[in-house]
Amino acid sequence: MRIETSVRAVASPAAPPLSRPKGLWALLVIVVAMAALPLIASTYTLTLMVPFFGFAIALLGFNLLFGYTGLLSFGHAMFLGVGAYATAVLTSKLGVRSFELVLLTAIAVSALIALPVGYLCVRYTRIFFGMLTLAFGMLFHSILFKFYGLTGGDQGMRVVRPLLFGMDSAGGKTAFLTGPFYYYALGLLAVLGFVMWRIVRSPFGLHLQAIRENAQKASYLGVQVSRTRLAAFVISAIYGAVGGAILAVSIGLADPEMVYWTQSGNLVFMAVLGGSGSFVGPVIGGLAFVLLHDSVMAATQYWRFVMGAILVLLVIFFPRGIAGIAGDVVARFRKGS
Amino acid sequence: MAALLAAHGVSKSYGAFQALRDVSLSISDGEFISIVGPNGAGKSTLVHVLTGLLKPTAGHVHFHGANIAGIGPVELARRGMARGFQLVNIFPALTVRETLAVAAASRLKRIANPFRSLTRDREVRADVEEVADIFNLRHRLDQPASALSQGEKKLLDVASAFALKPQLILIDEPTSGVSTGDKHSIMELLVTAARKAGVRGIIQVEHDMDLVARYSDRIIALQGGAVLANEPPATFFRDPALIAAVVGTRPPSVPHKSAAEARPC
Amino acid sequence: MLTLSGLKVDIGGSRILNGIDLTVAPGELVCLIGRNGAGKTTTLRSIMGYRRPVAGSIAFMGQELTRLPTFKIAQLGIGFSPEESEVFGDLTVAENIALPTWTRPGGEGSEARIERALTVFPKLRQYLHRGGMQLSGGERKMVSVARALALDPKLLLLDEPFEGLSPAIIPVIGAGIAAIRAMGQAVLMAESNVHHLPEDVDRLYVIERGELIFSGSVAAAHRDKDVMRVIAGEVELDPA
Amino acid sequence: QAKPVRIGILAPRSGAMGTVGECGIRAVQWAAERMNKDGGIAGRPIELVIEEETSPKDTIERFRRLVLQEKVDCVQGLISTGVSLGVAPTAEEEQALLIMWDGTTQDGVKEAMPKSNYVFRSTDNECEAVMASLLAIKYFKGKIKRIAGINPDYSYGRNNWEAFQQILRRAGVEAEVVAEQWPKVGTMDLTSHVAALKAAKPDFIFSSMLFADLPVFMKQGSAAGLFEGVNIALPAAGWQINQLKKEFMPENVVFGHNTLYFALPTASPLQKAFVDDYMGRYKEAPHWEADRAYFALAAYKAGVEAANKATGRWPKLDEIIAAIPEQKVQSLGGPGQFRKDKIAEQTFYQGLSTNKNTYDFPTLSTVDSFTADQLQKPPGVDFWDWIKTSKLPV
Amino acid sequence: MTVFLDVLLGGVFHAAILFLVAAGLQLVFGVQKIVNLACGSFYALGAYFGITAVGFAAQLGLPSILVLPVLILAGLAIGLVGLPVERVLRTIYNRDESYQLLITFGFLLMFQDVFRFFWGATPRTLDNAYLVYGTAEFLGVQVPTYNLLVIAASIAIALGLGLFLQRTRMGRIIRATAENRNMTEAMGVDSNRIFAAVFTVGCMLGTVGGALVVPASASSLDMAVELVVEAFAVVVIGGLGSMRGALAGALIVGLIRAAAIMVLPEAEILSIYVVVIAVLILRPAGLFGRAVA
Ligand SMILES: Nc1ncnc2c1ncn2[C@@H]1O[C@H](COP(=O)(O)OP(=O)(O)OP(=O)(O)O)[C@@H](O)[C@H]1O
Ligand SMILES: Nc1ncnc2c1ncn2[C@@H]1O[C@H](COP(=O)(O)OP(=O)(O)OP(=O)(O)O)[C@@H](O)[C@H]1O
Ligand SMILES: [Mg+2]
Ligand SMILES: [Mg+2]
Repeated sequence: MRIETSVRAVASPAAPPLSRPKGLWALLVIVVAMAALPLIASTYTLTLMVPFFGFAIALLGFNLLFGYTGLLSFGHAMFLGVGAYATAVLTSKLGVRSFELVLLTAIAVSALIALPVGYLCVRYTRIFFGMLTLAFGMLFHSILFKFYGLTGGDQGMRVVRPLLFGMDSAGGKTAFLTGPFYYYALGLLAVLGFVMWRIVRSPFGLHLQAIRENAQKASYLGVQVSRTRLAAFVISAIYGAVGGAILAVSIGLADPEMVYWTQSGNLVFMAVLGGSGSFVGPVIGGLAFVLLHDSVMAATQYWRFVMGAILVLLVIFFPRGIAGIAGDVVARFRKGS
Repeated sequence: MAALLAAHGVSKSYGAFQALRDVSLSISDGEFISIVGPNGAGKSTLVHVLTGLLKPTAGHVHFHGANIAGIGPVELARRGMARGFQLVNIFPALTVRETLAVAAASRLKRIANPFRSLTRDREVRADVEEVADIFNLRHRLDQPASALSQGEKKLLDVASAFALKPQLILIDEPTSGVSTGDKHSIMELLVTAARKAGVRGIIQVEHDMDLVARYSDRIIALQGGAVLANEPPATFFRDPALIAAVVGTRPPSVPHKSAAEARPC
Repeated sequence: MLTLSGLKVDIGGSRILNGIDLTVAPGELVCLIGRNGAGKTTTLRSIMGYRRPVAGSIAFMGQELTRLPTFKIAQLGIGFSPEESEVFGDLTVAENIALPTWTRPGGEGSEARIERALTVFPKLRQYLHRGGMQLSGGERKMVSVARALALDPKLLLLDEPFEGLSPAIIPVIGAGIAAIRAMGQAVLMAESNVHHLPEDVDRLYVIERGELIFSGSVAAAHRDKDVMRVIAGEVELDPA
Repeated sequence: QAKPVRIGILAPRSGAMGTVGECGIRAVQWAAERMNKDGGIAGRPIELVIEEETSPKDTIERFRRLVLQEKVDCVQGLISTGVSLGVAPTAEEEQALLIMWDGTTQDGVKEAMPKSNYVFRSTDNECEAVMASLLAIKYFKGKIKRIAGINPDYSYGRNNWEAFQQILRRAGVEAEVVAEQWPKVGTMDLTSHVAALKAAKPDFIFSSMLFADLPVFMKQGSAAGLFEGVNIALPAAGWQINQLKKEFMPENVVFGHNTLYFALPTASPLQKAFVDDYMGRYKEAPHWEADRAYFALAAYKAGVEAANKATGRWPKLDEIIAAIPEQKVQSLGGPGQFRKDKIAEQTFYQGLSTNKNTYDFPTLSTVDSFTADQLQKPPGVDFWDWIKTSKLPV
Repeated sequence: MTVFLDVLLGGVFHAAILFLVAAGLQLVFGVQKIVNLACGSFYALGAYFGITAVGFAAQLGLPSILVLPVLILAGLAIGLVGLPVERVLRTIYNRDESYQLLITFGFLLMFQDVFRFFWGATPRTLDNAYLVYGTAEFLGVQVPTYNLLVIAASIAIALGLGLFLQRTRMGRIIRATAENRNMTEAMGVDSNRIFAAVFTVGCMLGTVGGALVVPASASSLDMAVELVVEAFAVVVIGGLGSMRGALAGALIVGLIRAAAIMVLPEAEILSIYVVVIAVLILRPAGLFGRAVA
């Protein structure tokens, strides 16, 4: 056992703490901009925004683990899958079409799954945690694949269009996605974003950051390291499942590809792209990723290469992501004026 | 007087190597104890055992009458024992205020409700400010810990332990690597702070005999894992055997405490 | 043999060393003393090439070090014992000490070099087969200095060699350092504790906030009130 | 210059299915070029907009991009059933014409594409299993006592295996199932599977493996002597024809080429021209995905041109959709058409393999051909009911 | 009994290949503290390049009996791509691990298109190389001699690597560098070169693994991502950073899978995860891992 470890300057994923209200403002700006978007954007762009809302919610949860607690999950797509499959089972198998009920179920199920999984995973940190979550993600993937009588295997499960507040909407799916569901998902993002804001600024959030910075020291200050990490894990799983439910509705399908480990990699990509060191960074990253992915894929058949290269360059030159760059620009601007 | 912390016949082996042999000690209310000894004598091991981090191979440790073998740091903190570290141990990216709030929030059990606002919590804030004042850190409250000077980092480390309002505090070489000029001021502050914060006992491991002589009520010398001496400074520094084993050629330049001066806490 | 002139070093955008001029001649024991954060470690680490100066030069036996990578600097014959010891936990004490004889062969045989290091720290013989992880703080310090010695350096940089050592053995180490000098090696040590200064220091540099405020003999330093206030301290805490 | 007709193509280009998608893309490019030389579609040149088929989610987004952003007139493609089950309902909702190349394994189809207005489906993926089972009976009846299956672990593999067993039973072949293996798609080391199969001592092996897995299985099986004295049916072998080298391919295997057998002795001039061009250019043989791609484009062209003739102007979408079924289309592999319920009917080729040829992979020594109406369930019927009750053509 | 042996040999063959890749992963993690998600790409690269090299050798008229040495050489040669990749990784050595994980994820994505660009989307196979060494009778079981050669090669590499790291001076220097790079520099060690060498060797383990597997198998675009998962299972079971762990983990994964294929084919993949999770519950650091956190 090594007890006296020196504190080496390890660049933690989240640089400065968040006791500044900037994050909330930035989130508000995004939400308002998104609310106004239907006035100007094309239908296609709008259909891209719905998955973005799903990702954004999942990323808020992901970043509670990654940015605030310092735990990098490489299996987080699993919870997207939990939300998506919960939606599929409820809407198409059990005939429950109320989206509110779907969300509640997704939350309950993801929490139930996250408890034992998290219990095993949070005993580890750093890369070990990453590998473990990856292993669990893939376990879940192979279960989805294998029990195909239950899950539809590789073909996944259909998601029937849900009722929002008990109301059905007329018109085609595109109209639904870019109309009522767009605002519904955006509303969810706003509400859950605010809730997350409260969480990270609560004593609980502070303890998470203390754990990220120095878990040993935190425990001597009375912080229940494992239990607190587990709570963060469960919360992030719930956010993931809500995000997954939104994704499922926008795709119309829950399928095992959503859970494959490379999808978890994409979530990390988004978080870093936006900047995991700030509250809204990952949300911005989710937006940037969705748009980037769409245009690179349209531009070249070698889009994997381009996306990979972007990721490599990003990590090398802009590890603090878009939020970090924006922060620097703002700082320089202030200095200059 | 009831002992705050008591170790009875504690032994600890690392594999075949016995690092502690039948060590017994106790600290009573108001005492300041220094543990000294040559390198490898087992001092750090003893601190780990006393703070419940290592389970002794034999013997037991009681804090407030309850056995604390391996109870873990969180429970230890809850029961009122805090610990400082030999090397600086802080949260680099958190501000001083946040660092102190971590301890205050855990002491005040603020954690259960994840939606609770921290900024509006008066009790936590009062705690934070009180401790910051004691340690002269008020002007630094909103700076990240990494921006502090080495001395201030050490202070912050100890201050955060004080924010738990412990009854007993254990510190391993609190001033190692601190320059001569600052050592005394840090110790001075620590003792004053302990008095203000109602700490009832301090155990420190220290190599600097000046500090040992100046502040201790009692000195416990270890050698080869066994207790060599357990006596007040006045007699300790007169024993030629002890001087040869632990004090070295340069006797403390600071006058040691007389019995009348004792009870810093 | 070592000359620093006008050395300026920045860390994270702030000036940490602001024009250091310092020399060490063969066989000398030179001590750099100052309070915490004064820049002692930064000076030594700049010599070792871990930090690149923004201005100034570091010359060792006629060679400029500021552009050389650390390992080349070590190959030139500068041994380094860092402030946190940094003993290799995965290797035994014996392997720790033998390692520099593999990486910088030449001179006397490696046996002789190891033997010499162990004569300075005889206590280590008991621990030769213990893993680096299992040592106490003081033991690590000894291994670290012994390991630097085994490099067979012409110049030895010791960063707070006495930190964490029991006062009873400090004189022993002091004698060891004297023995090293007797073999013609020069020593530059950084220290924050005046009481640890060996008696036979040839020259003392006092550093304060990245600048040298004194250089001269120990006796001269004791006569200088300002210097004494910095190094021995009146009780006043970091006015920074 | 007439405004081009924009055709969106969705096909995999990477991953396990990349090779298959590539073949389809090459063929549709060839077809577009050739048709454009002849005046395109009703006088308008064809312009292809190619997007990659990946995961269901991303492919749905690509589909929406083609329809909403690129404003294509028709989307064609799709190979994976998992993906097509996601895209097809989207096409219905977007009211966009989608003609699928492939990707209709039974499960979920009923549910996801109950009654299609805008989606034209390919023939059922199970056709090849049905045909292989029939040929197995035709050629090896009496020698099938102990059957073993090694099939990819997803719906396609499961249905193939199940269909094979059912058909055997209907034909009165009482065979014992001695082993079943379900390697995951992408498993590149099948030595243990081979050993387990070998241990079961089957006299007939049925494998619907595809992608790189099939050549690997054949290679490892042949190295371990698995195929000695064992008859084999490989309904989907044609998809990997170029990788199935003679060195490890036993002869007289029931070898499925689906809707395109590149070396068909009675091939049409169209097929001959295509195969020659393809083999000359890419140094490998084309397989059925080429035919599917060609068929989709040709069916669209036929529909548009028929409607154009009827109305005398460029037809509206619903007119095109109405016109496509029942148009006889000459595709690469032979004639085909869409049924009224928008399901394709094409010609299937299988037969026993031989290594006596000039290629480095097997060809067919006997070519059996069936039309889809013999292999495919009729409109509105459940596949499994149909298997149990239909009159099978053997 | 022969059945058992047959399946067992299949499992060991699989384990031999897995071990090579996992050993590369472990070596790089052990020294550079980088979990290399691109290890699967190196494996695929070795496979593709092996095919090209064997084709080239055939054109030169080399006898087919040389296929094994040609493949090993090809694997070693293409493993040199580790050098430029390491140059890129070098820029972020002192960053948080998550960034290192991500950058290798980026490489994984890039490599997939590199393969497609050079070798096309069609899987490649080596036609007649598998049986050049014939088949061997092994306790009544017929196995391709090639499989036995690969198993032997893998064992030799395992032993060689283990002895090298534990017993030689260079091995100790590498371990010291792994632990504290700055300090070995101060002992005169050019740690950049050590890192480059170690990463390249780690890469070569992957490429050689890929090259060796290809006669028995095929190269395909999805082999990289698929393998990563299995290699990770090996590493989690064996304990991150431990060479012995890689060996034990590879054997366990190979054998469990083989056993499942024989006894319960349905559980082929699940069985591996069940073991992973069981190990985690019982021995959180893996069988040979050091205590974590
Ligand atoms: N994990 C371990 N395994 C084996 N021996 C150990 C282990 N930890 C410590 N030791 C040995 O136990 C002895 C006591 O160590 P300890 O750290 O308690 O000494 P210490 O009195 O604090 O010394 P120092 O003043 O040098 O810090 C030392 O000789 C050390 O080498
Ligand atoms: N990695 C770093 N990042 C930021 N600042 C640093 C870093 N290293 C050193 N500093 C700053 O540089 C100054 C000089 O530090 P240095 O370590 O050289 O002091 P020192 O004289 O060795 O002190 P000590 O006696 O505490 O060892 C200090 O103010 C310190 O905070
Ligand atoms: Mg100690
Ligand atoms: Mg220093």
